[in-house]
Amino acid sequence: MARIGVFICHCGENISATVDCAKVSELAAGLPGVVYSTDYKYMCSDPGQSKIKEAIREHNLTGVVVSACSPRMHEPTFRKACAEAGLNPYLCEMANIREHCSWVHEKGDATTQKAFDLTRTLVEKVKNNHPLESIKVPVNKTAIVIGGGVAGIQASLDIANGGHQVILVEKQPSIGGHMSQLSETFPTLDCSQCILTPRMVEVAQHPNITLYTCSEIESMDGFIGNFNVKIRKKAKSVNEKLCTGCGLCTTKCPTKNIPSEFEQGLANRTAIYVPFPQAVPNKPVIDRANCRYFLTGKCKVCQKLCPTGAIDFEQEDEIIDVKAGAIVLATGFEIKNTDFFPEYGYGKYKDVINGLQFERLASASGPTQGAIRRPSDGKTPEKVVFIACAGSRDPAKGIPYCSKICCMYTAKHAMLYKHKVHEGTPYVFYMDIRAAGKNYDEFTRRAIEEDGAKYIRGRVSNIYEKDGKLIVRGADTLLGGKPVEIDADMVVLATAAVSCDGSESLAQKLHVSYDPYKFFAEAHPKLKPVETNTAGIYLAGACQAPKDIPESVAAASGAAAKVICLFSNDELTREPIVAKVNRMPPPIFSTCMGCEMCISICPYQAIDKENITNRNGEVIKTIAKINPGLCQGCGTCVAFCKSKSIDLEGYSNKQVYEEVLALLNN
Amino acid sequence: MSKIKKLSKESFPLLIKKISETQHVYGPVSQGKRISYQRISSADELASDFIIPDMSAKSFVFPKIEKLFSYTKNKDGVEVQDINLDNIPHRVVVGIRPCDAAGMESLKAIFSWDPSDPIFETRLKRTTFIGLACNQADDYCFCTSLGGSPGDTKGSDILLTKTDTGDYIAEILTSKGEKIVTLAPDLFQDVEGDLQKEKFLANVPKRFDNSDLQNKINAAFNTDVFDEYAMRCMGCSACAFVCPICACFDIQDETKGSKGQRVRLWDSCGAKLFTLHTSGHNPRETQGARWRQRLMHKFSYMPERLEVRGCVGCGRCSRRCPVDMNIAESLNQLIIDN
Amino acid sequence: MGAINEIAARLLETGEAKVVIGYGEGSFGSVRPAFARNQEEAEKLIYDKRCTQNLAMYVYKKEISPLRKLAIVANVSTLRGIIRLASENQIKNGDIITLYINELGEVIECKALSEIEICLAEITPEIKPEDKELIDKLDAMTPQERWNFWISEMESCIKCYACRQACPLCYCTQCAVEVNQPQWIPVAANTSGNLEWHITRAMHLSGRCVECGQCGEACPVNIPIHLLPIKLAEEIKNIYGTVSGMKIQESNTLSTFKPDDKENFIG
Amino acid sequence: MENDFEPKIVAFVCNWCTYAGADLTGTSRIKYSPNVKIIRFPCTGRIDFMLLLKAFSNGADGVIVSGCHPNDCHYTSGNFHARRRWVVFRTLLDFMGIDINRITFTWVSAAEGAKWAEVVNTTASKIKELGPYEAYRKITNEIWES
Repeated sequence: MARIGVFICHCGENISATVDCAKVSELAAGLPGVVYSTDYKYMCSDPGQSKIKEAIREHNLTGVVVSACSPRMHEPTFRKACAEAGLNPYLCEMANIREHCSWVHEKGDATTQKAFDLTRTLVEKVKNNHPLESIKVPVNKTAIVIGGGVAGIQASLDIANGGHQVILVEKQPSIGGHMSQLSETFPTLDCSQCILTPRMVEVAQHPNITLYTCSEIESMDGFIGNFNVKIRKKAKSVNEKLCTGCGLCTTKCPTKNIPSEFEQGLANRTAIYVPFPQAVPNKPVIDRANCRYFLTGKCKVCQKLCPTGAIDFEQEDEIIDVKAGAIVLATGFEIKNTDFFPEYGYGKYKDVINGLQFERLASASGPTQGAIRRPSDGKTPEKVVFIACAGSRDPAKGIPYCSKICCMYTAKHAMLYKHKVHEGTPYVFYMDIRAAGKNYDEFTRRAIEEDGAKYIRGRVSNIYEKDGKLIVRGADTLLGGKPVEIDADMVVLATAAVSCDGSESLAQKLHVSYDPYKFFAEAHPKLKPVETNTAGIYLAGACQAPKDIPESVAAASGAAAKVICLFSNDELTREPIVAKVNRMPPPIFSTCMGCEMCISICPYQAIDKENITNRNGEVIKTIAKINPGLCQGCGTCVAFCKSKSIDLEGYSNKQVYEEVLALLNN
Repeated sequence: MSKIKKLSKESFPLLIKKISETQHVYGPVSQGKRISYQRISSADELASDFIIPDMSAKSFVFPKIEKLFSYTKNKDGVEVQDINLDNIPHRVVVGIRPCDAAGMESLKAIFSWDPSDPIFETRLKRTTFIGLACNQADDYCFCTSLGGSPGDTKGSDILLTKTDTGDYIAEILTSKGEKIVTLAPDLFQDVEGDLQKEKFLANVPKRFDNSDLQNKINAAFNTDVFDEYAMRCMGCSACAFVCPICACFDIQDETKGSKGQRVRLWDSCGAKLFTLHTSGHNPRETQGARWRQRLMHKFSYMPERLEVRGCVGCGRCSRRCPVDMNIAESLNQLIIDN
Repeated sequence: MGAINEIAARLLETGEAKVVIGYGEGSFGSVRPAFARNQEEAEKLIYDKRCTQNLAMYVYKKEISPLRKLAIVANVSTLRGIIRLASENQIKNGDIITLYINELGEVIECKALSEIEICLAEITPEIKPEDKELIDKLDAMTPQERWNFWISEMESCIKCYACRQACPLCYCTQCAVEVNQPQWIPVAANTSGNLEWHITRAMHLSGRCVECGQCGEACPVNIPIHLLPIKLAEEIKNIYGTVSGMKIQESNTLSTFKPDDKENFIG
Repeated sequence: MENDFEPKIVAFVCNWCTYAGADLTGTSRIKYSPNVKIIRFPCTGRIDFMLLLKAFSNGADGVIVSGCHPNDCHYTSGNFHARRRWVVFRTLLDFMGIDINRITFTWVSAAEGAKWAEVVNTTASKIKELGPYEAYRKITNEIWES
């Protein structure tokens, strides 16, 4: 039999000014199951809490209802007080008679009656509460960071420096990402590689970091604190342990005409190659798709030359099983190629390049050693047109969003060009200049005012070749849409930043949600920007949305901080407000029919299948199973389940049902 | 006490009118695709040209929801309010079929079995049945196979038989029937000689020979004849609920705030929940066992204990069965097999 | 209709099926579900225009499902029932051989569920004209008239659950109406309890109903109860473009969503 | 009589947006009709359509269902699922002649304290105008009156 205590708070005069608290207390005392009822000036004060504690002990209460302010305010206070008096904290409920009653209604019987109705409703609820224990989940203190660009590097270093193991998984043969391709960075114009490579080396040498390159995630299961991940380490055909990185193989490889990915196709590489001189690890890999031996069965030049016998043509992909407590996604972005733009020549004009190609042209370590020469004939261009928003902010191209980095890097490109080609003229077509950031606006102004970049506000309708020139036709909207035509030597498209190829399938493997553009989705756009909906999986950098370097690094450190917070405990403690699938004795076992529709409804991928087997291990029935580590307690599955086989702790069917009845029947 | 009178076709509506002045009158009413016993205020509302109403007349004495008592929960416990039998209304049912009326005898046997049920008794006592003999029948009708007939007087207080002129032969069978006559004695004309009621009755051929039915049914208990039924019967309760005799019930509490009432509701041995134990064990595990129970109860257990059968051969269960579980066919098969 | 008997006989003979669920002659010119477990019973199977009943609910019936592998004689609604059951994991590939009889009377033997999908790919499901007519009639009524119509029907409901038992998708071991903690739906067959039951059933079928109308067919008191799930199926088709019981991998309309789903009443 | 009628209205709201929004109404001291009483749920996805039926069968004259705006769900998609559920449910109720004017579906965020007051007041005055839900009460009371 329930023994409920009801405590009506006056909240000074906040409640008692419009609600007759003594009356509510008196009415509550008359409710079946209520053995104690009182009112007091400040229930949340120490003496108020003591009243509750004393009543729990004295009247042997099995449930407590505090009618006071919003539970969003003081539920933890009163639950703690109950716990201190030996009552399970989840046997305490609050009726909100302040925000939802005394403050919003005039003084009178109706207001007092409503306060009582709300109290009665919670009394009926609490009669159906039962003790709950918070959920403890052990935490494996290894983090997996996916993606070795600047965000992945930063996150790995932060976590590793926090004293935890990190497994860094990179798809390419080297870490470094796009930042390693950049020439100089805005708004400081410091050399990108100069600031990045020390970090890359630090990763390679860090005792807490294990680096897997040429590797991808094969599959993932488990949940926060307890992920099981399979990593596919692709065959490099080079034994990393034996290889000293002397580079002899790469110089002698007979296949030398493969467009270099790192150089954005502006230079070639060999079939056995190191992507760039500062690569980490600085050991070559064989590109099997282009290797003469793999194509024809003959060659093996590298093997013959290798002084340590590191070349291994038989090497196979390796599947590595790792366990981790957290995952940081830092897979970055890609930019659209020039062939995406029919109006700009579908990529057929060699001198129409994208921003990343310009970075390589401007880079001291690039194919031209930093001299700006156009790809077609190597001439120094006299007029260069930069087109911002190539694809971005263009719903017709399916990319309605702003790529965010282009305004800044286009200004930087104009500047770098002007610095290198003093007599040249940079033109910039733009829609708006978005230079919000520390020293950003100053930077773009410098490009215009000091370096003489000619900014034209308008879009370029098309580009065509005429007499060795690229005719760029556009309009200047600031001059009422006056047509503009520029005979350029080179055109640089600030093509849209898009999500990486394969991010959708990775998101599905990791059960992370993604937006319509296949960027990974954060758990909350404001308050959980580095978390995903899957607890224990975090986001760093431009895999979430286009980001510049400082933002990527900040997000990476944010994600790392989340991981370190998680790892600071041996166990996770979670609110036990989770859904459960019922279980009952044979022959029914559970009323769950295994229709699995709850699996698709769960926003957290917290529901899986479970086989019920007999003693011989034969499957009798397959039902849904909710992982309390993943369940966040939204209850969507509970309301959906047709057979009422799922219930939610804290908001059970019985509880909410009794609440509705109690609210309406006095 | 049976008295034969004549009720002309013009008098019949007047009689209904007369009765409705003092009592609620019910009769078969057509409602879309459905014919059911409804409250009427004039004879015009009565359906014509049909075999049998979709639902039997049992709800007049054994309604689908019967309040047994009500209660109020308060701080100190529960206060019980007994049902006031005085509130049970006096009613007249016009046009009840002889099979439905005959079913009342079986129901009475069930509810009067130790201990007798006062609510049922009162309802029965206060309901007057003016039967209407069947002048048409269909293939599902098999009253004659179980000793009934389209002109059976059992259970009726007055039985009307419509003649070819549209006038009625009225058999006044009980004192309740007499009371109806006294309401409008002028409408009932005296008759002379034999009116040859049988001439106006439907022809319901015998479907099987019911001699020794009980033993034959008992003999079938452990045979595999029920296997096919087990597969086909889908386990709804339609047969039981349309049956004029099925009287299994469920007791439930309906609550609303601090108020509650205990109600008796129709239930069915064909439903799997009927015998399901809390443990999950079900002594009547399969639908075959449940169908067997239905037959056994009607044709073996009831005759044994109550000396009445649980079936009058109205054929409703078979007409209404979504999967054509035909009771007459089953009986016939059991009789032939055993 | 020789073919169906021959195929049934062969499946039983070879042991590919332990029982063939089909149709047989019923009482007085009607047809009834029939179960062929041997040659003799196989001979009695029939198939003709009268065989409109959806037999899919027999597939999971406790007295039958242990006999898997099963074979089932199927019209279009049975096919859709089977596919939907498969999409809800109530049937696995290999549990059942489906003998689909197409419009030309040809028997198409589907051993894999994917073969049923192929048969269904050629079919555009349509609701019966009389159902459409009644739905249109109800839609044209005022809410008050609709209420009067349905309440008069609900008063007649006796909660025999024939609608549920006949439904190919009401396979739950414990129906929501049988849950008594809390007692969501009154056990009593009173009007509001009946209304709640039928609303609940229609909601539970929404996005799943294969529009066979079996619930209405089964009703012993002739309530056109099938109009509720069918009306919702039509609405769901209009709003979300989904039709259930056509593909095994189809997603369930009410447990999935699109961020830009439209509605016009949430302020 | 009409003026004296005080409707019973139950509000089913999610904890994170509308409950918090109603808290803000309180903190902002915006007055509204006391006829509406709130029941708190974690998410609109948790709100079982059967609870709405229970509200009507227990004498509610009106119902409010409110949660986070689309894309704002604390649980990301509970309200999206709820939205489909209500689309279908509302269609069904309307088809059965249940007065859908008595159900207000709305999104109220934690910042929309004023909107909550407006929703409550609009609903309360609408229900007052519609009067008690006698039609539903009649069918629920029959079992209690016999």
